[in-house]
Amino acid sequence: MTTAIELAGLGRAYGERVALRDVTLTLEAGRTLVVFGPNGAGKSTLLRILATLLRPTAGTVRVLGCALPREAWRARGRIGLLGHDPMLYRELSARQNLRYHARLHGVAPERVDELLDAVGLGARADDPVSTYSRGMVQRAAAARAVLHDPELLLLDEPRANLDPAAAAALEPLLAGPPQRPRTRVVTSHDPAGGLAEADVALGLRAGRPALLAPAAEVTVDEIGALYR
Amino acid sequence: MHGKGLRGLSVATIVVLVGAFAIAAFYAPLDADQGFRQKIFYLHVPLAIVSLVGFIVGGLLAVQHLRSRASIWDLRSYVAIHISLILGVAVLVTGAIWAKTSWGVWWLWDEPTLVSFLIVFLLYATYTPMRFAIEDPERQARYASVFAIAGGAFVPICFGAVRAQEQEVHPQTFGSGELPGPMWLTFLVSLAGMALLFATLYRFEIETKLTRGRLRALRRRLLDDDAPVQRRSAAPTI
Amino acid sequence: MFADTLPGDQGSAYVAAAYLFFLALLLVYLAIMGVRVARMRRELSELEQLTRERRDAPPASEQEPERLPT
Amino acid sequence: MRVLAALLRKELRLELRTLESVPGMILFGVTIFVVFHFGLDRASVEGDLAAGILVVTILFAGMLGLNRLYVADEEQGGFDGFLLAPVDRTWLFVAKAGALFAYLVALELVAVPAFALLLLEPGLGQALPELLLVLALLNAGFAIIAALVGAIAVRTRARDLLGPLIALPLLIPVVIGAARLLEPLLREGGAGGLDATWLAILGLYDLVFGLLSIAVFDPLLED
Repeated sequence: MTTAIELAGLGRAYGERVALRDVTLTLEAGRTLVVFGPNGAGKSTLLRILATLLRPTAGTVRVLGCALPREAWRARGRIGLLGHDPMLYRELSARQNLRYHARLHGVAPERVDELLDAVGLGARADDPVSTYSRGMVQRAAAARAVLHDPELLLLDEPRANLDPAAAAALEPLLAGPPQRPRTRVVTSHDPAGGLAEADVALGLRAGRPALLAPAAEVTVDEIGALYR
Repeated sequence: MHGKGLRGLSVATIVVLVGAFAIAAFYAPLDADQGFRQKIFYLHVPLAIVSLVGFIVGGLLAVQHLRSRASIWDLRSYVAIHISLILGVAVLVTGAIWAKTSWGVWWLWDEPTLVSFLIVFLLYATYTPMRFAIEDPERQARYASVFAIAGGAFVPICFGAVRAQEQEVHPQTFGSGELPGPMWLTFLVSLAGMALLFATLYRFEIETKLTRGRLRALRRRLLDDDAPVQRRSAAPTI
Repeated sequence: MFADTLPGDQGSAYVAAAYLFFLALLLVYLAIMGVRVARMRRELSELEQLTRERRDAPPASEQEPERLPT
Repeated sequence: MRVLAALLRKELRLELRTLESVPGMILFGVTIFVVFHFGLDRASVEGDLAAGILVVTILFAGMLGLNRLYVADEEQGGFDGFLLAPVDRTWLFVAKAGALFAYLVALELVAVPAFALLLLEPGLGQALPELLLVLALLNAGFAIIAALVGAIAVRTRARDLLGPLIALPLLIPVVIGAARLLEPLLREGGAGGLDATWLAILGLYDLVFGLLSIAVFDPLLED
């Protein structure tokens, strides 16, 4: 089994404010890492670094075998990010947005139509995104994130605006094909639900790792303690 | 506080600059048609040259910053531009005074060097507000470097374009062999003095900023104080 | 041609004004820098005072260097 | 090229949907002509005055485009979406400059005839090909500078102020060149020819700043 993510002493500071410090972990390909922690603990910063959008200010990062930020160009296009920001132009329709991303990634346009049906947006695909409900926006954003079938998928609270049925419907897309499951890094505020899907759990507190263990060895109470 | 050689540099600056002004006053011959008023030349032109070179140097230092991403280069670029801006104020004022003595008006649009300098100055006047308007220090450094590189390239282009437009009416075309030997010598000494002044102020400013950074780091360590300090200057923090 | 319109000694006043402006600008700059240096010196003595107080203070916990963030 | 086409298509589609830039630019441009009429108290202009008014109007109307150029990307995650794709970042600069060039052409399609109708004495017919060439060079220079400066300004507080403040000094050589080239074209009683020197200066400026912008654009996109 290959290593998908390798972090050693990773840190990120915004000037004098340190958002993340001393994160060291490895994640095997195909596994899911769930990151817990209160708001401002550095979860989103970690995801943005893994997505090559943010340069680390300390430590080393290897993602999909590429050292960041030097070899970021080799990792790009193999990583998908579903963040708080849907990264969709509000005035364009879901189909236009996805077609645009498909062209950037060199993906066939048929894949766009497939995905729109898969996330249940087929009927509304040609309406501007600004007319969508938040759940629909989130579904369109999820389709955007997996458009290029990324090996590594980074999900920032992916179920935030979804009802349980929609979340369940998205799950196979986000997990990837059963024979080749995606490597995933997911942030979560839901101790029980998060632990259930995790292989490895990471707890962050004020930018420092407070907990790092295989999910099987972590209890829900330990996660809850992070928020106290 | 006294960085290596800063004291020697300061002394050399004072000696050369005062010496330059002294020989400008007493040794350099009176200009045939400008008379005593031409003496502003030994102040205005070296100031302008040093200030413009400072802007260009700021651009080159910014290239280094984008290459290495080390914030010390951003600090150097910032300080070079900062000093050039201060000297630039003197360039514009002395230029206006010179225009007044030579042509009887405070400003002359036919004077290409003065006009180009004004354009360059207006551009760089936005450098500091731009830095202030960007919160994240790392991004601020990057954007400032892009600005400094574009500005540094713009300086010679602007002078070329404006000079091509206007008729040359500069009272002294130096370098064309018209300038008598003693005047030329005085000018060179003044230029050297001004360059030394720039170097001194540059070093002084850098040392101050670095010391301030170390002081702040010390304070943070001692007080375990993570609160960001309120920014009073647009200078990068090291 | 403009030169004739101005009396000679008025010209020297302008020259003096130019040099004086330059000098004044330099002095203002140095004064500002002086204020900054003075402020830094004040801060430094504050911190010195603080370290002295901490060294004299008995509680052991305050002296632990591990407590300081690295 | 595939990337450039995708970006340009997105850009123009977004503009067609929202109509945030071009109509405002056109209206502003035409209004400025009216303002000039009253400000100068002239029924008609020609020569250097006409050249100046035309260039300044295009410049100011273009500033509206500069201010809007990156706003949708900044506010709706467009930068991140683009950065995640395995493509050369320079294309974004080229696409933005291209889009702005198109907006300026749209502006001029209305504003230049309006100028001829409202203020210009000699009429446009006498040197139309030359006029189009100069306007193209002016647009290119503006689009290049604005695409660079806009990327800086959009990530600052007070972006609407900083963008024009930084861009205007950088554009002065373009203004000088375009105005000098337009002056003989708009002269009353027969147009003069184009001055080859000014043409070269303007073209060179566009080229140099185009290459320079491409060289320094990447660091503006990182977070």
